Amino acid sequence: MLELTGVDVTVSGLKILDGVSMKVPAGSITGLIGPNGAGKTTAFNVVSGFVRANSGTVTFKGKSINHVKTHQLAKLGISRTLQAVGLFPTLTVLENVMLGATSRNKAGILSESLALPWVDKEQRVIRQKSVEILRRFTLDSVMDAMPGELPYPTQKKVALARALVSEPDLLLLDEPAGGVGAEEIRELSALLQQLTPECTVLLVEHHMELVMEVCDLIWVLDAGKIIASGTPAQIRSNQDVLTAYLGEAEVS
Amino acid sequence: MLHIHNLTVSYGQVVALSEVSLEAPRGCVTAVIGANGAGKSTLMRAVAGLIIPKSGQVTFDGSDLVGVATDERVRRGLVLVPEGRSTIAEFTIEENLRLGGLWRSRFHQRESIAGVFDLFPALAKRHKMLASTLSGGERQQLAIGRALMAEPTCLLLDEPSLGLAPLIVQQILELAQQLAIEKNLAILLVEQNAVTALRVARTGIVLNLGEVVLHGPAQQIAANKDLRHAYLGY
Amino acid sequence: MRSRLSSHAFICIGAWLVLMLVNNAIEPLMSYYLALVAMYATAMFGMVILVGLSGQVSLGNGAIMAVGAYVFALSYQHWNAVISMVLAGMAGVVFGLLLGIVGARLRGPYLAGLTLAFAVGIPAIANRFPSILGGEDGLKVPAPNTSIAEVIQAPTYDESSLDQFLTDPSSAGVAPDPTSTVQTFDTSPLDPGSFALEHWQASVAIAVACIVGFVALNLVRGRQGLAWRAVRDDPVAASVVGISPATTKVTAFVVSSLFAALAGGVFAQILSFVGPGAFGLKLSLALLVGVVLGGRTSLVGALIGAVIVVWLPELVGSLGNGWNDQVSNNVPNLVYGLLVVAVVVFAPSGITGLVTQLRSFRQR
Amino acid sequence: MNQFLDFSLGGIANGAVIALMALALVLVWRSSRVVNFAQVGQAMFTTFISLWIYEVSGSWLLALLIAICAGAILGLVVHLLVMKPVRRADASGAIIATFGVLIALQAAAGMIWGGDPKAFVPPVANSGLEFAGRIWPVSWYDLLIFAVTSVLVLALSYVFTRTSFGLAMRASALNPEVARISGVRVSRMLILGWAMAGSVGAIAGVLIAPSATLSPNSFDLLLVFAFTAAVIGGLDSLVGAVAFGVGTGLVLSLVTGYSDASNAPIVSLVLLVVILLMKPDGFFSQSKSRVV
Repeated sequence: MLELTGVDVTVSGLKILDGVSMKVPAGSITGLIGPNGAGKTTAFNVVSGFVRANSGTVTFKGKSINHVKTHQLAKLGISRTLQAVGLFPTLTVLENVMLGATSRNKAGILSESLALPWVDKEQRVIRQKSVEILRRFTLDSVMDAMPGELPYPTQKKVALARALVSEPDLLLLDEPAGGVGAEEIRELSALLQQLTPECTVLLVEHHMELVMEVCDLIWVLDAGKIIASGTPAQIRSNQDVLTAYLGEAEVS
Repeated sequence: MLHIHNLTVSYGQVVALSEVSLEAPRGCVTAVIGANGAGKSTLMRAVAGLIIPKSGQVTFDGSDLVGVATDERVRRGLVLVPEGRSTIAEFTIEENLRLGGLWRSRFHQRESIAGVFDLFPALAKRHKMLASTLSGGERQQLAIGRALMAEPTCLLLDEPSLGLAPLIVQQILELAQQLAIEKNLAILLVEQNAVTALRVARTGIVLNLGEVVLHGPAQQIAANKDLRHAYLGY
Repeated sequence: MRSRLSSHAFICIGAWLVLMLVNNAIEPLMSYYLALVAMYATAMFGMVILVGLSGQVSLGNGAIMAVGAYVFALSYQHWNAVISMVLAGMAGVVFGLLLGIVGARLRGPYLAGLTLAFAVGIPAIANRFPSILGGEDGLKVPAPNTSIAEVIQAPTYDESSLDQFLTDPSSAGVAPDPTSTVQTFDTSPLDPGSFALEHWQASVAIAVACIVGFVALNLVRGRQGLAWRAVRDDPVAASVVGISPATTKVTAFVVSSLFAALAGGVFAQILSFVGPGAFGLKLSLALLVGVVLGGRTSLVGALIGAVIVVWLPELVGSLGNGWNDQVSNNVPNLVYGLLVVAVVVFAPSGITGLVTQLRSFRQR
Repeated sequence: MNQFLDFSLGGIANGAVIALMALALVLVWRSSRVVNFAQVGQAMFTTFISLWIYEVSGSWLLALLIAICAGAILGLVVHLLVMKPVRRADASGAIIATFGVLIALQAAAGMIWGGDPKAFVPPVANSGLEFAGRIWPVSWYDLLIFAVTSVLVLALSYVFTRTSFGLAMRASALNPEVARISGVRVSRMLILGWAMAGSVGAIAGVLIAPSATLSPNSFDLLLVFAFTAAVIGGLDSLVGAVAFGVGTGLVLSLVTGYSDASNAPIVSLVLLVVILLMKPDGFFSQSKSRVV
């Protein structure tokens, strides 16, 4: 589904990613873990077009997406969440989710400016879809609320709903469990398992319980290099990973 | 050292903290744990003077802190390390550190910087580089280092583990314990990561929906299964 | 749910009919004020989109109005008013595109400063080419003469043709075609011959404002409006959901410039003259003041702002009575300045925002 | 060639004043992340006050000192009454408010002193110096402007980069909360920043008045030029503001000399567009746009 081959990223003389090659198989939940500053977020940003690789290739469904701009990815079927939630504060929850389907819009600004009937219809369909997904996330009661009024874990759920409304083929999740409670993490874990295999998931996360539970495959990044990969069981017993990242106490 | 008595904070209609009382003695870590939205950060910000409580008292070193501005609290030795690795990205590491103790004499500043660099050798190596070049864990170290520049007697650590790798979390929390013992600091630690926090703390306080539901020795709380299920979710 | 097309068309045609009736019933002087309000409203609809929704504080729209006005005046020397308005609109789109491509890359204060330079620089161009643009003296825009009279003779008017015009994307997307403004003549109960110039100017201004208002309503209340607000709130998150921040910002410039240029064309007709003096920094500031006072993100706010900008000088002018000219001439600007500061400090969402706040307060 | 030299020297003198005004913009930007478009309005107002003092007392130095104090007070008033209450989150509101202050100040000045341009007498001869057998387009007055500008820039640069006060001020601007929890009195820093900027702007106003005339709107163009200089310099950099202030003066003087004065605003616009297209944050800017 997604493949990075020999990706190098250098920012002001510092090598942040050093020949990173990794694969995200179709239909899997793949985890990317590693210490802070290892380059996880940078790897994510390379895939989503915020950062350009100095060398190496990123391919999605066999096609290179090295030079694709961030806003074009949604159209290709890649959707992502942001670490800082990134909801639009002056838009309602429903409007936020509706914008998630932007890539499905066909109407241009000319037909928009005349509010032609088919534009209207298209918008009603998107609205319907957004309401449905909010209902599925049991968020329909806060549909008209402003994101700022909601507790942080709920905001994260809205952001996830927004990422899913476009029905992506690949979902990039940036620390979905950061700052949310144990209850929500259980919910999240169940949801992720439901998503596959229709939707492939790439997950950056520090919450090891979640990663170990849901991931089919884990890549470990340290100091810009991939140091290990494998199933959760393999990662758990990998000595390099223990010293670089997990620490003895976490495993025991 | 630090006494909080019946502290109540509300945002408009919403009550974020309700009659919270606790104390943080010198020489040990006092951990405040609880799920998200329990009011932990609100507590820290109120103690630091960044938000004004509706009622209740905070006394530090025997004197009441009502009406004392944040910067004055810092000068008296009550220093907050806020959530989210707050450093000034456009400043060099050294400038970030100097900022923490600007009102002190140059001599004292130099001495404290040397002390921080002893504690965090990774920072010393790059003291002329911008803080934006640091990793998350190093930035957290820098934030703690900046707080130490003020020669605090009481340190407020707000979620130092947020977004950090398990290994770094362990190091940072162990450092907090070490600082409390070696420098005889009072450390009030707010954490979501209850397991690790209770491991380094002497006393634990469980906060739920703005109220203290439990107050006791950290080891007891960690051992209490029912409680863990009810409030900490593991 | 009624479709947006029909409800918005209903609002605009209704507003147009009411305003035309009012226009026919009032004194020529009042008609002149009405024309000014409609003209300012046209430009301020664009400011709501640019400043309010897309969050780009621009002082350039006064300069774009100058572009529209000059293009109208030049073209009017050869062709009729309709063609001239279309050309003015097209010029607005081109300049909006240019300004937008530079401006969309900039953060707040940089953009404000760039457009400030634009507002000061563009009118200065008129002085550089006195042979074409008339220098300080400007260009005359003759009152409607035979060429208009011929169009007035066009006998038929029916509402469906307006409707059809509105739904026809080919003609309206680029520049609302003001044919209908001329057609309005036939609905006038007055004999065209006795129709005062001010009434005619007002009917042009009203028609343009209604058409522009229709387009603005569709955009603001549609997905484009959401996209503008999204990019203003958080460009990174916007690009993640598939909205291009750059394109969206430029679009706001283009649309608001189109509106501004059309307003400029109308202004040229109201003044019967185009000169650099009328399009200075003051005009740009007035547009900004208007939308801020009315409410930055609301089209109704733009209407209120337009009324304030036209009426406030008259209203507070009388306050200065009894003082010398030196004082009374400056009273309106002093009030403007202080009002803007007060609104930004105490009611950032302007008069419309204040009204909604009061209403929700009473409901509690 | 001689002509070129003359234009250049004259331009550098004008540029020094633009530089001072740009410096005032940078000071406010550094202390509160706001571009104060009312800065020239404040300067115009204090220059009127200083003209009045000069007419009453006959002392130019006293007039300058009063202008400096008035500038500081006016800066303080604008900060406390207008900018401080504006919500920090409302970035466009802050920009708009500065324009509101500009409009109000110009109207107030018009009410008090009238719209007619007034002449401002320079304290020292403002005619070309004779040296090496020819008259140069540089006067004692121009040299005074140079001296004042250089001293101010050096002093301010020293304060900002070398002293604790400068560090505290920069921290307050970049991240008020972090500054506060580090023991910095942020509100005091803001007040000082606005007052300092007001004073620097007031000096610029008094210095430029003799080479132009003084009326409520006479500094509008100066705002555009000063903004151009400050932005090209990156808004953050004192040295950048001064260097590009002088540069802008030079370019404008050459344009005016070789073609026509009315080209100056157009050239300033073109300059701004070209530079901002190449460098959206100007040169010397510290703050880079952050991703995610």
